[in-house]
Amino acid sequence: MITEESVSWDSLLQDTRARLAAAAPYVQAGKQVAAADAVKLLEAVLRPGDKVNLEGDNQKQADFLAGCLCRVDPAQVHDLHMVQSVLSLDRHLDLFDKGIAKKLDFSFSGPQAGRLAEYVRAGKLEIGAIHTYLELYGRYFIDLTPRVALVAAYSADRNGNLYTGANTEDTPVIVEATKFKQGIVIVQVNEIVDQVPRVDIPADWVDFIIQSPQPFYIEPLFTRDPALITDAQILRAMMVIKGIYAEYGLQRLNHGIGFDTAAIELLLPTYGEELGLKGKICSYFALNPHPTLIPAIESGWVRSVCCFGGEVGMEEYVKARPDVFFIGPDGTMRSNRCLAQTAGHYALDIFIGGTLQIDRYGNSSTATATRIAGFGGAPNMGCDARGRRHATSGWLRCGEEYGLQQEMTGGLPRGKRLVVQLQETFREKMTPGFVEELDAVQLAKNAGLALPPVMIYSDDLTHIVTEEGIAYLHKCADMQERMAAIRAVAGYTDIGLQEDPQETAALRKRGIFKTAEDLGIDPARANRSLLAAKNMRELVHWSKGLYTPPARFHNW
Amino acid sequence: MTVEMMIGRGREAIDMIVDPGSFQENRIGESEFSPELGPGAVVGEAKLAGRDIVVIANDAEAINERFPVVYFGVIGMEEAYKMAKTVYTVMRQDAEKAAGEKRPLLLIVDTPGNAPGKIEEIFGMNKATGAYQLALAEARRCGHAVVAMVIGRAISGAFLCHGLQADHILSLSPEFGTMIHVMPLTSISRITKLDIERLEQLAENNPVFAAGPDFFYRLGGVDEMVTELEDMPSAINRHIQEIEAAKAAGVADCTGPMYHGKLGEQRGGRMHRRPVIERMTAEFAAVAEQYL
Amino acid sequence: MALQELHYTFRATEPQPFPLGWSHSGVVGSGDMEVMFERCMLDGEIRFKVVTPVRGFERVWEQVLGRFVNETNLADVSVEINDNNATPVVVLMRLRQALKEARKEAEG
Amino acid sequence: MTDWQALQQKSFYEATARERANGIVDAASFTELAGPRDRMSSPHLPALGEAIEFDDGVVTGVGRVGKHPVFVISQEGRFIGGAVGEVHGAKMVGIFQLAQQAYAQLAAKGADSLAERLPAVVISFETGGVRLHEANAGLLAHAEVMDQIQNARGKFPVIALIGSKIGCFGGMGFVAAATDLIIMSELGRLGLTGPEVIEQEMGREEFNASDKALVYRTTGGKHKYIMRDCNQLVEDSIGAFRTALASALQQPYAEIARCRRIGSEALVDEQLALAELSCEIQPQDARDVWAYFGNADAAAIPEQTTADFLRTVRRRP
Repeated sequence: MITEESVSWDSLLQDTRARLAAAAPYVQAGKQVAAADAVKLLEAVLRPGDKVNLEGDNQKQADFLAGCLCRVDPAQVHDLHMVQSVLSLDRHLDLFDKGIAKKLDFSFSGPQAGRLAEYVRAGKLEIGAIHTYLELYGRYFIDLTPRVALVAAYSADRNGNLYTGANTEDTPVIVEATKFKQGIVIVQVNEIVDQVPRVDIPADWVDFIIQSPQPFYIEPLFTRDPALITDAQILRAMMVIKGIYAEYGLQRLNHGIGFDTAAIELLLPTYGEELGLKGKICSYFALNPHPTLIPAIESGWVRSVCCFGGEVGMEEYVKARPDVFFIGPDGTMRSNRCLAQTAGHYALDIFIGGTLQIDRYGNSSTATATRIAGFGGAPNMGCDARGRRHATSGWLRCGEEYGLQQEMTGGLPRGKRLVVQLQETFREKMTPGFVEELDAVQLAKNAGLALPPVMIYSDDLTHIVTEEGIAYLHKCADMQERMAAIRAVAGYTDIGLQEDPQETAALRKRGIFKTAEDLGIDPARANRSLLAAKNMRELVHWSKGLYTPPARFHNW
Repeated sequence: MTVEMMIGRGREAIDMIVDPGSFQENRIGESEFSPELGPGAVVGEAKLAGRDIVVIANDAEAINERFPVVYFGVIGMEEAYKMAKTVYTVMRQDAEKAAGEKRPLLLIVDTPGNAPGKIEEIFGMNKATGAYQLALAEARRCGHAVVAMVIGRAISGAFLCHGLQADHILSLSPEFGTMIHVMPLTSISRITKLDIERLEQLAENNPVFAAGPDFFYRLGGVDEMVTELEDMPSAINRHIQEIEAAKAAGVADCTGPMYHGKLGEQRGGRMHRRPVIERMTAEFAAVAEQYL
Repeated sequence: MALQELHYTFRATEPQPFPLGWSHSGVVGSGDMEVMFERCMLDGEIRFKVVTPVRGFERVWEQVLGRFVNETNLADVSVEINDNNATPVVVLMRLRQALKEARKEAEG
Repeated sequence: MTDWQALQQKSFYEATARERANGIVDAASFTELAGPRDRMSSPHLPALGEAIEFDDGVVTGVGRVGKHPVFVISQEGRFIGGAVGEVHGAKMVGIFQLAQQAYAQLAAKGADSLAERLPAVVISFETGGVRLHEANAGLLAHAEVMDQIQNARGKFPVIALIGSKIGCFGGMGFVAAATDLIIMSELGRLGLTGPEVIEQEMGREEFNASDKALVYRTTGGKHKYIMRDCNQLVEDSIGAFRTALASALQQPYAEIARCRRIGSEALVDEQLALAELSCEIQPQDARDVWAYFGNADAAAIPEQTTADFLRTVRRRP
């Protein structure tokens, strides 16, 4: 029986108030806490077992707060359940080493993938699930709501209004999920100012601001030095432009990270121009501010770019191109990863990116048996958006070609997102890009995961591009045909060596497999002279001096 | 036989080699160096078996206050220019002397490297070591006998700078802990990712990469191994005489790096150098007319 | 692990001569290779010598070189490759580029 | 070989050693010596399982610039970082010996003809110095090359071209310093100790090797030009290097020899004074030195085009 007294509808709020009261001794003017008191503040507001969001994605990091969290007394604060986008700093894993945290729900762990796998094996860390970004953000509002969020901003005013600028990224979604469920929001800021350039997060959603001794760290993740692009990458890029972009007239795209897509971007003003494709392809992007996109933008190819985050050194360039980027009334860009991922999921005609392994069915993964790499946002774009209801020509055309369309919808018109994987048949040290079974399967066993971490499932994948040519997998009538098409592009890997030449010839006749020659591309032309910019310096020239690459890329 | 490590004892080595009490630091004839300049380089005049010579050595105990990476025998900018200046001073003072009258230069080698600092790179450390080598090569080619005596460490670029431009190179034998190398085998193993045992095994038959005076001996980079400390003065003196005799005979490249190249072949260590040069010479002879 | 030497011999279906007496191209950078073609009487055969640090890919080399012979029908030429971890795509690309350059030089 | 006209346009930085060798001398004048067909690859690398190259990472040969026979050494950074082993080093020495022979033959024909047809050695550096796989032999070869440079003094010029990816470091750093004339592009780097080693010695706070901008400020072409450690700064094309080389060779030998930075007592005195100056300035960064020499906006220098830089720069007096 429920009595009136036993029901409390604001227990979260009560608890929060108690925690805030415990933190009161460390609060100076307004919401400010001195950096020196940050560890004590965390000890005051955290309770064992809390779900804690430590902001950090593949770009910006609340690194100061992460360091402070590592220094709390584990006797007092322990067994935290971390819910965070990305594990990328050493200190993210130090938390588990020290017993401060126990469980992890996350999305991507690139640089820490090896150590993460080790910790799981050693029983130091328990993984809830590996998510895509949107999926994780979704769960912040269902069953992974943070009790405390530790986030980062460029600046705050004395009331606690935050400016997160070009690197807004995950902050709004984390803060909203936390604060609107009575949680506590602690922010590290680079500086405290009289007036922020723009209010990205309103003050009343923020509990504490701490001026960090160093500006928060940002990884220039999307910067690719054109000097490192190889001839083989250029060949694949030529095939993509002619055999996919031009073929389907693709206007709305996302480029995965990597040198293959950088090569495509740098070929638009040269090879693309030569094919007369300007205005016909590549007008709209959901994409970080890739420096390698500068030549295409400057040549008038690109009408709009919606960014998941900022990119170090691109701030001034982006600011000076408000027709192309999303710029606030204050004149600077704001990124919002949740919205950009939504745009990427629903409003694109194609996702294209690289991967580590593709199995004989066409499933792909970046995990290996000893590295839990996670996904990030790629699967949100590298899939067919089943809720999509607007038509574009490339999307419709891909649907028309879809070999199972009749079977699945009775022939009712429906389009299909192009999901393209760029793959080297062999990477460095002759590691094969095509395998019988994904390492992810073994990893799932090793780490006790319910699902093997598959980046893109075979049923979403429409095209594979290797130096051998393009497999138009979606055209296949069944799995047997798909596997044959995969063998045709798999080169001299064990999968590729199982190829039956007659079968391949038949696929070629039906346009399911096309070689560079079939596409009218001379592979001998695939060399670096086709790149619109061959090095970082030329990118700076293209940008009219507005792009200022980070020091580690400033090779002149 | 006395076996004592001589690493870090450059100043003592001077006393062991030259006539007792004859070494006058920082003095070359009427020229004098400030004692503050390049303290890691010890230069001065002395007598060997009664004859005037000039000594250039390393002091492992000196610390150059102005250049934080220069200590423990490291050759910094000041040290290298001081060494070069010493050589030029001797050449200038002896310019009018006949070949056999010119003062010999004795390089006592115990240095772990050239200064690896930021200021050094900004101001061009490469010039400093280069300057000293050019000076030595010039002195050698204009008739001074230049002998290097490795007593401790002769490492990589620092040995190139201070030692390998000599007419003849002597080394204390390995029992003295003498180190001659570019890099210890452990580091080579790490960088080349080759197994250390495999490298050691390969080094038995091929001296081109392993660390130690024996390997340099086989490659012609060391003329003679000195096995007793007491033998150093007589060995050096004997080599000075050999060098002067060879030069007097007027044969080109009878001493110095080019001679050491031939020595390397005679000792079975560097078998590919000569065939390469000969092939190039023959091929050029076939086309020379087009160019000359 | 010493360098490995691999040898392959093929016979083209419609033998074509190599356009020059000899030609060389490429640089042995990481993931790359150089190749030397030398015309010589081999009774209609083409011979390859591959020097490589990589082990365990003998069959892949055979397939890749066989494909090059199939598409070019080269005969009476000896081909030497110094490899440093070039992938099959790079090998084929370099061989094709080398032949193309040689043809261009022969014409020009 | 790619045609010579096209080579002139090509980036020197991106060019292979063979392209540079062919492109820096007059059209179709280059003859390679100990070329790939001679198969003078390293005898030491196979046992170590390291890939070999027919030319052992250096293209050597002879070409013409005007009437001058030019003996060329061009190092290939893609092959083991352009590092010098036994064969590579012997090829360098061989080139100097051929230049000596040519000099002697031309000298025998008389002074006038000699001045007009004076040979030269040109080294296009791209190397980190000694090749560790055959370190001892590589080290000894360095000593020979230094000796050969000294031996060339008073006879014919030795000219350094530096503008390739690896730069010129280690023992080859002082070989370059010992040449008569150094031509660089802003992408060229010249030094002794590589950035990683400096970081290891001094700590990351003092010198962060991954900070490429810092590395370029410390060793790059513009800095070396300000310091007068490089004599000419040119655009990054083979043609620009060739033009600079050709105009240098039109100068009398004495003029070229005046470009040296070391190699005499007077020059050593000058450098010693510079070492003293380094104590006085105590620069935290090369920019401090640029400012000291009168470049008010030192921070802007890296971003300037080569042409703008050459127009406005203040060099060491």
